[in-house]
Amino acid sequence: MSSGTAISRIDVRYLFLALLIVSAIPIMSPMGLPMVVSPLTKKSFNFIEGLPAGSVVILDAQHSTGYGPELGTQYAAVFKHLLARPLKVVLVAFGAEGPQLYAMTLEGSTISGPPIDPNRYGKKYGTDYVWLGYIPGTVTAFAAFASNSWLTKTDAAGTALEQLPIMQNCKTVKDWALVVSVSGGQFEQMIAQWYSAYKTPIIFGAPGVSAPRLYSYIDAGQLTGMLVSIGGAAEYELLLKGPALAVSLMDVLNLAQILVVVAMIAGNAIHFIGRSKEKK
Amino acid sequence: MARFQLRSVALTITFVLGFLMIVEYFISFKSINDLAANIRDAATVIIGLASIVGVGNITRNHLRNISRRGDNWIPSIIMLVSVWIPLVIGLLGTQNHPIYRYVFVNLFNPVGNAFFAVLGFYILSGAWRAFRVKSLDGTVMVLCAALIFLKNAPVAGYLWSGFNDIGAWIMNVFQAAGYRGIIIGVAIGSITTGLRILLGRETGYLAERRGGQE
Amino acid sequence: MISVEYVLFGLCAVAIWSLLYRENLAYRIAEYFYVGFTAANLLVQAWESALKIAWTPVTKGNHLWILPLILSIPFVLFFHRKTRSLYMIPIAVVVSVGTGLAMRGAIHADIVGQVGASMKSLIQPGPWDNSFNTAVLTIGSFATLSYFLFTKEVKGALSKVPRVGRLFIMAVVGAAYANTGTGRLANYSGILLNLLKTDAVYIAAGALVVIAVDILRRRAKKKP
Amino acid sequence: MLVGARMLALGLLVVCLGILTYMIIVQGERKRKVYSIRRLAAMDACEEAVGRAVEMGRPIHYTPGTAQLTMAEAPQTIAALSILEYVARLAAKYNARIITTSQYPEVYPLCVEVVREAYLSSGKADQFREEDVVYLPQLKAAAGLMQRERVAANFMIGAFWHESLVLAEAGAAAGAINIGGVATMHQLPFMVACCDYCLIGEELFAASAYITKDPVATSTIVGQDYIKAVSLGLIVLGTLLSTVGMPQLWNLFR
Repeated sequence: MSSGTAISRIDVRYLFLALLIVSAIPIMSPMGLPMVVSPLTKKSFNFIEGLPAGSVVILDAQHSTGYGPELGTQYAAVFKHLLARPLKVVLVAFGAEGPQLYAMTLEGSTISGPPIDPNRYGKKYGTDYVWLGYIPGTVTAFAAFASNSWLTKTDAAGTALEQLPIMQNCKTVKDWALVVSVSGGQFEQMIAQWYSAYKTPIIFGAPGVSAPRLYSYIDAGQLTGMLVSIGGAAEYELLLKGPALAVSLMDVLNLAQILVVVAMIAGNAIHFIGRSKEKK
Repeated sequence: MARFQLRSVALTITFVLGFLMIVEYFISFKSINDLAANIRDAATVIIGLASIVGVGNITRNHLRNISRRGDNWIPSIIMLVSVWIPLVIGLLGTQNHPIYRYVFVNLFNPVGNAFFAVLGFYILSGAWRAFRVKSLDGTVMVLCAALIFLKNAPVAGYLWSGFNDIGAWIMNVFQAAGYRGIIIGVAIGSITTGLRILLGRETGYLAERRGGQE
Repeated sequence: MISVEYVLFGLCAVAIWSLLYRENLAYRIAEYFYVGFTAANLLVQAWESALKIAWTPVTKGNHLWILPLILSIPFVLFFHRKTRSLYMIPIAVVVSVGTGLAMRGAIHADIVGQVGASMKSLIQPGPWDNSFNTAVLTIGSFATLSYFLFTKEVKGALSKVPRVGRLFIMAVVGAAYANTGTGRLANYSGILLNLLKTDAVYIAAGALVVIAVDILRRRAKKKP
Repeated sequence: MLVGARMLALGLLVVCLGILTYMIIVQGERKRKVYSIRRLAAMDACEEAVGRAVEMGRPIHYTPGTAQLTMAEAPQTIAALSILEYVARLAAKYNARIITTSQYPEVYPLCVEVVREAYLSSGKADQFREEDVVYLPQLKAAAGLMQRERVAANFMIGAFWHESLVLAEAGAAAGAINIGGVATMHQLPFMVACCDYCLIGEELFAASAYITKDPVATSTIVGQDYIKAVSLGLIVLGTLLSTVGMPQLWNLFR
């Protein structure tokens, strides 16, 4: 698998330049290339659509800024959907960067898209949604938060949970209708702590690296749904009828991935043409 | 020989604690489970404080470089500054000191994320340089890669839905089979090497002197 | 009003990406800062967790927790020739924990879990492809594992099995390369978006000009 | 007191450890039997790579990966350090300069000692340069180091995360021959595709026995093969039983 001679004469930096140009075009002027919504994304969307009014949904920001828009857009898309429906949203973070990600999502950022204003959806803090902040401890925290959802005693701003009407309906895992966790890891542990132990439905927002191993949990019914990488977020934005950051980045990804395939084919072509010339 | 005795002590510790970690997993006996958890916590502390060696190594190498006016002696100054100023601020205050946070969020994170994003370029150059259809092996690799890239590019799936089906089959069946075989192999290798370590038969990491063996 | 944060972001991103053109002073400064700050950050975090995990119990009368702190002293002594070998003791503690975890994880999650997953009935209900896929999974796992037999050469009718196993390995390589590649490209496009759509764009434009000038200068030097 | 759900794993572990201990103590240490191991191209390429570096007058880069020693990937790092010893001896023998980088501070002293011992036992203690064993808390940064030093050979053997592709492509850009070795599944594609030679998965653990031809080490590889044979047998037996409608064995594993 070593580099051939013909191909090594071509400077790989031209390729880098090509990638920059190909991906800069759709950023400057979005093209809106078509896409098909996958059944998996549709399944997650429909599950949330089907939740009865007043159901409590836990939304966990466990990812990190390092994943960039891959997971940031998923978090924003699901948050918007939950706000648009008559649901009670309890926001937590089992990852240390959660507070930063939550703030970025509300204010709008280059990894989560335009700002989200819960007031615009007619949602009131403390009644319809609440932000509990970062709960350290990963696996231990999953278990502890399930048996006692008042673990933090106050919300992130320091208000006692007794004073928040929404928390009266959310005391243990038995009150949860769904957990949505956008995360870069700890998937198996979450399934063990929440699904295996209490049969709570779970939807994951997962990066492309981790998704392949999670499909088997969906087949087994241990996982209700999953958004995969930025494509999952883009499809979700389409289902919400509000294309945002993920959809516009999909243009870039479309072109960039086709460029990679073209490079693969061209690399082979040049290699073999070069070799046949050398033989002559 | 002091070094020899030290090695024996080290190997005894490895044997006892290693087997404790294994046995603990299979029994539920509170005092032993707690002991193992405490040892894991203690190991986290020890491994963290090993950073002292790291900071020492950086400081010594770059001080030496600066005093010799060696290559890169100006960046060496930047290295020392980047280690010691945050270190002093962080140790005297905390990680939440405003200057520390500012540097972390506005310089450290962007550099890290940009470094990570370099992978995007390398995915392209790797595909260009290394994916050859020279043999049957290479052909399988290239086909799988190309078909998955096309599956993940929605526009391809829009043009021909077959890309989605073939891609899904490769992910869920074809590569999953190979994945499983490799995982089992790695697990067996881990157990073997692990046992050699615990029994003191794998001591290369303790820089065992093997004489003139070639 | 230009945002200082985005200009800083632009400087950092451009400095790192400039490595793709060639190694240069800007990249080197960014790299040295990155490495240096990481080293400091690791020690700061380790210090805070050492205080929390070990020192707090000591102050509360649980004196055994002084042990991990004492065991860490050899790291300070590593730079002296006579006391260097003491590092073996803390390393032994650390290695034993990692090795124990590796062995128990390997047997349970990997061997029991994956061998068990390869024992499904070859006749599956539903359309024919269910049975076909199960067969591919089982045969593929078997063939791949047999590729890793090191000491016995497989002979006779079965000699092709490890060869087939290698094909399955190459399928993993290709498919996982692409699947991870998608995520990496998403990440890259996020950074590029930041570079082009914020005030960082001035830095990016400046960098392109510098690189262009550098290319022309090198060309001019080469010609005569 | 025993955890019920983990009994099968315990049983299998006892069988594995039994086979391996027998191979180590009886075959390896008492009988000193040396078994032959199938060819590992990546290990055969080590000498060539070092030779190339000497010819070009450029250094070698070696990194034992980015696993912490408390992690479940620790055995991979330890296996990588054994290979480091071999490569460092080759470097000492042919007077090539070897730069070793390690991401975690607890691995750094191990690298120093392993490389020092290699030079010492080759009778070239005076040529050992401690500053060439570098603590690099962000291993990605070795990309710059390799281009600055224009390395001729790049060894990346151990457990890796996302750095693998950065190192492999940066090595290629510096014109180095890449020799990889990885058992972390998620990085396998990048190492296999982008390296000139690569130890795949379990080969990483067999490599040190392959080079040293030490009786204890080769005997454990045989033991390893016996365990694989048992696993293969279980797969066949379980599948046959399930297919003929007796899924008891399969259920046991679930």
